[in-house]
Amino acid sequence: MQRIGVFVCWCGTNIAATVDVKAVAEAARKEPGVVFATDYQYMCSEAGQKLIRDAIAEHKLTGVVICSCSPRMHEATFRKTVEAAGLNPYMLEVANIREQCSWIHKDRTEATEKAVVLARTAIAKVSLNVPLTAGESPVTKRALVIGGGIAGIQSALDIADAGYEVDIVEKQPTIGGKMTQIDKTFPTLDCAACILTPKMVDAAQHEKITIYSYSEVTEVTGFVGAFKARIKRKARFVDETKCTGCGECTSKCPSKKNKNEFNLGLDNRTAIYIPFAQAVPKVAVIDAESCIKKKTGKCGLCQKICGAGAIDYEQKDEYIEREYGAIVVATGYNPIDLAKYDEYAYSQSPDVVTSLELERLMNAAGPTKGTLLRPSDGTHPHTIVFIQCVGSRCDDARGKPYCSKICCMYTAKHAMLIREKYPDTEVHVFYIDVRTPGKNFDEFYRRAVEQYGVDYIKGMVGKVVPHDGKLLVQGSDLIANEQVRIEADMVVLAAAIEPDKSARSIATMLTASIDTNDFFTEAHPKLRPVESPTAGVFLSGVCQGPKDIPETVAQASACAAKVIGLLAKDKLKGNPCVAHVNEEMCNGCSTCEKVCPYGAITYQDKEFRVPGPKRTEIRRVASVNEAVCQGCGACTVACMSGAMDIKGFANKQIFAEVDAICR
Amino acid sequence: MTFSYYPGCTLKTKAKDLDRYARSAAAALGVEMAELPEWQCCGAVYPQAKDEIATKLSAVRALMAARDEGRELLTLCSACHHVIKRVNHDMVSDENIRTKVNNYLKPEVPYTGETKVIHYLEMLRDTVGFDELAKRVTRPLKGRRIAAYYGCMLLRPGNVMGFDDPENPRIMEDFIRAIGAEPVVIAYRNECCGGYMTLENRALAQKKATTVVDAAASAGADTIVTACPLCQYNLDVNAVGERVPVLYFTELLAEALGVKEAEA
Amino acid sequence: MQIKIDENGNFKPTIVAFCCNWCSYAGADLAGTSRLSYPANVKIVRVPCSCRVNPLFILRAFQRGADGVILCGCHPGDCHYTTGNYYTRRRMTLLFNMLDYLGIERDRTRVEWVSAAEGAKMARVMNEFVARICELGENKRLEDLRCKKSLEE
Amino acid sequence: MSFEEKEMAENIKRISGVNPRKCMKCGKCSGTCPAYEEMDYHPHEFVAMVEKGRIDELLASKSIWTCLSCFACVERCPRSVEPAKLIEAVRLEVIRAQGANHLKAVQIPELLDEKLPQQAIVSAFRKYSK
Repeated sequence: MQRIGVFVCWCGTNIAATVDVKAVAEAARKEPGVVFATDYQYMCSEAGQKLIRDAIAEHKLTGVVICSCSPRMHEATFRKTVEAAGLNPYMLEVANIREQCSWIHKDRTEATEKAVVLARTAIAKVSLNVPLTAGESPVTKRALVIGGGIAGIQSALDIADAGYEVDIVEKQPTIGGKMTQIDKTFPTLDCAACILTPKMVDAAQHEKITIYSYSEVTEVTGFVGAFKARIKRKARFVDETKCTGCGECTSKCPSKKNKNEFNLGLDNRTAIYIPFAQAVPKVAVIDAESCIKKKTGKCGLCQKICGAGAIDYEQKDEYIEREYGAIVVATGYNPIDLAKYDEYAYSQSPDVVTSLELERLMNAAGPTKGTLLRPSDGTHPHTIVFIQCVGSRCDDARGKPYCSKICCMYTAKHAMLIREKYPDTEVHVFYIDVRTPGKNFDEFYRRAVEQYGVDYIKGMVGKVVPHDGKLLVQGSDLIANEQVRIEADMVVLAAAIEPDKSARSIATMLTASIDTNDFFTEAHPKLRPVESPTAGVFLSGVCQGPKDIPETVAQASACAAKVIGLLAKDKLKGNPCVAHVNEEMCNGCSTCEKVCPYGAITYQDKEFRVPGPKRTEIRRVASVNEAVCQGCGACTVACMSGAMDIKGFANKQIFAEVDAICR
Repeated sequence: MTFSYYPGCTLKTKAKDLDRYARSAAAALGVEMAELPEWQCCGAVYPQAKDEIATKLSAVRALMAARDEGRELLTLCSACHHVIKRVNHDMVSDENIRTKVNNYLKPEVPYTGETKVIHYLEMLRDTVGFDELAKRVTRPLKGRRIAAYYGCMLLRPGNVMGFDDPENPRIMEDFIRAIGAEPVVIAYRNECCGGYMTLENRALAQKKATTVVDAAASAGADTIVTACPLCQYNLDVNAVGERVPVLYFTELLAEALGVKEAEA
Repeated sequence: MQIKIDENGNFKPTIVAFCCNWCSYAGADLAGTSRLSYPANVKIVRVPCSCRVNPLFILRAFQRGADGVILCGCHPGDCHYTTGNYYTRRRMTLLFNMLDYLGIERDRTRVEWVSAAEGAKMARVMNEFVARICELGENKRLEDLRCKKSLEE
Repeated sequence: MSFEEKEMAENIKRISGVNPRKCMKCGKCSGTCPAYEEMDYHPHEFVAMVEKGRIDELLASKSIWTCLSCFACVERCPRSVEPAKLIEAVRLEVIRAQGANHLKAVQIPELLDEKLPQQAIVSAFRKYSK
């Protein structure tokens, strides 16, 4: 039997004015297990706390009930008090007789009656409390960043600057991501490469950062503070340590007609290639599917020319395993496939391009050296039509239900740049809404209209018909209430963006949740926007939702701050109120594993003693990882055999509370 | 392989060519077309309102007859294909329509959309195969530049018709290639020909038809093929200005298979 | 045993409210700091998440003589544990169907989403709920008098 | 909006199965409509006017006789609103009344030419008469 002490607080007159505190203490004294009950003006004051500590010592109390303000206010205070007196801090319960009693009831009798019941309920619960100890786990002081775009680079730089080791794993041969393909950035119109490439170099030269390019994370186990990741380093058939990036091999390679991914297939590259001049690492890679040597065994030209002896046709995929304290997801996005939107003739005419393709067509390092030319015949386009919301804000199976957020601004940027560079070119933009929240954004869009004379048409294009080398664009002008027809030379589609295809498998690997659109879910949509609900997994950039560059960078740094906060700890103290399985009762059905939002439950085979000649048997039972469990209790209700329970909110404790209220 | 065949009214009167060349070509390809006994007019347009039941019954009768014969239902006219396929989709997906239709018709076995509705072109693509068809062609239409005109009915709505990519179809072009001719992809090949508007507003029908035929002419097509009698009529009769012959695809098929003269 | 009839002869129901720690319990605290009153019959049990509430807890309350049980959690989409309240919603739908089947009036149980900012909503919901339970009168159908007796002894 | 219009708007929504509230007012339906120039009210206006209950104007609209039922608006609507179904439902509101047929059998002979397929006449009857 517990020895319980009850301490009723007056809270000055806050409680004492409406609740007869002496009567509450009197009533509490009659409850089973209660050996001491008293009241005092301010329990939270130093004098009040001393009163509690002294009573614990004097009456050899094993459990304490404080009848006072809300536990959200002072539970932590009183836990420290009882701990100082040598009790386990979880042998304490608070009865909320202020916010949920004295402050809302006017009638003194009624309020006192209720306070008695609340005290009784807390006593009933504390009688069943057991000492709990928060688990501790060590923190590996190294972070893994999945994805080497601007989000991943920024997070990595910030974490590394704080003095922690960071590994960036990027599946492409170079880091930099989508931003490397962008020509200029809104609303300042500075060149993307000029602001990005120095950051890429910073990352490469940072002593705390290791870049694994052309690599993928294939497996993640463990939990916050102690993740273990397996990284596949894909064979690039070039020794990264030897290659100097001179590019001699790429100029001699005879396999020249391969789609250049960096320019989105608008031109060709050789089989051995460096994605672009400022690639990091600046190391060549061989595309085995188009390499003549890899396909036929004959050629070997690059190996002969390479002065550094870096070419190795026999290179194999390698795997490395590393431990990390925190993982940053920065997997980014891609424009959607537009083949399903062929009313805009994307797959029927090379002159219908996506906005990202237009970036390449306008970029000095692009296939046209920065001169805007039609892909079909290399002529200068005189009429260009932009179509917004292609695949965004759709509720059919073809598109995405969300707004892609960045298209309004980059379309204004494209329109403006074209009008500036080629004043003889007519530019029409079909829009449903122009969405420009952001610093200097609406001013930017207005400049496109007012200063550069871009023709914005409110309405959607219904159909683009390629005919006689032209593109016949037919759409709505909702303001004029007419159907407009424009004979265009080029059509640019603002394609919706979607999370990178790897998001789903990486989410599964990390037991981090994603939404129906495959965007990673944040731990709290307002208050914890850069953390995933899975402890130790953080979100950076568009993998969490559509964002422009400034927002991505801001979020990447916020994410880094959270990672640093975690890595700065030597040990992690968990919440002891976590799930706990009674292995004797568990039947191994896996129901709890499926409802757990954190992946905290795994199954293992264990040996149990059984009656009879066999003496023991092996059974599959649930096992809770206390470092990962957040203690929500979903599993306890799902468990059909009643084996799952939550410490501190145990079934029998809640039953006791219910019984005490209804008594 | 044997299909239950639903010809439709127009193929028995004004569009006999569409029908008889289809039959002779099918025979040459070893496909049997067993015409449904006592079929009724499909109604020519799909009744879109949810409370239109009576106007869907004739299509269901055809579907049910094919089911009872244990065969897939082959269609040829675009309009019939459209109506029957969409009514069948209703019978699968709309419980209200399904219940009311079955209550009305009281079949021995209630009909719930089991019949598969196949257009002749789909049969050529999926049952015969265009590669196989190319091998069977005895008189390839070498040097011919043929434009395919799809119209609306075969393609839309794409999620019900499931015929081809509704915005960038290729089945007719593949067909044209299989019979040895050169397909000419033309603008407006999946835009409306004017349809039944020829009765209400001939000027509109003329405008629509002319746009299509002009596109074919300027693309250098020597022939337009279609699968729909109404499209054929509009493009042939209502187009003003430059004219391009408008034929049923089955006629060219029969020609390429060398069975056209035998028929004529 | 609680006296359910006050000196004026009015029915005083016993009401158990389960509130999740992150939203609804804080909402109840806010009702307190805002001095928004609701009847004293309502006694709140704090749980980590609405999904911690086993349907058995609710049945137990009825068995022990509660006249109404209300369960409050974060708004859908706002759950501290991401998906907990979705589980709650599904579980409670099933439980309510069962209570219906047992002949327990549908209105004796209720699920409400109350955020930490909705002190006023908490008070309003509790007022409405208590008023409705008063209309329904005492719950005797599930009450197990044997439990009562043994407890009294 | 009169009581009758409200009733009719409800009926039109019911028999067409179209929820005009799904519309995001992008105008793609009218941008793609091949009969646009022959219409007084255009597909996007049908959606907006049914939502607002402006049915009397639609009943008198010549657009209901001009819609080609080509389903371009249905295919291309990003919000799956299906304006063609709405136009058909308004047309049904008109022709389902006694003696309100838009096309009568006596008119047919003068419209015939020797090549006109049956399909055209049957279609027109289905669209214009009850």
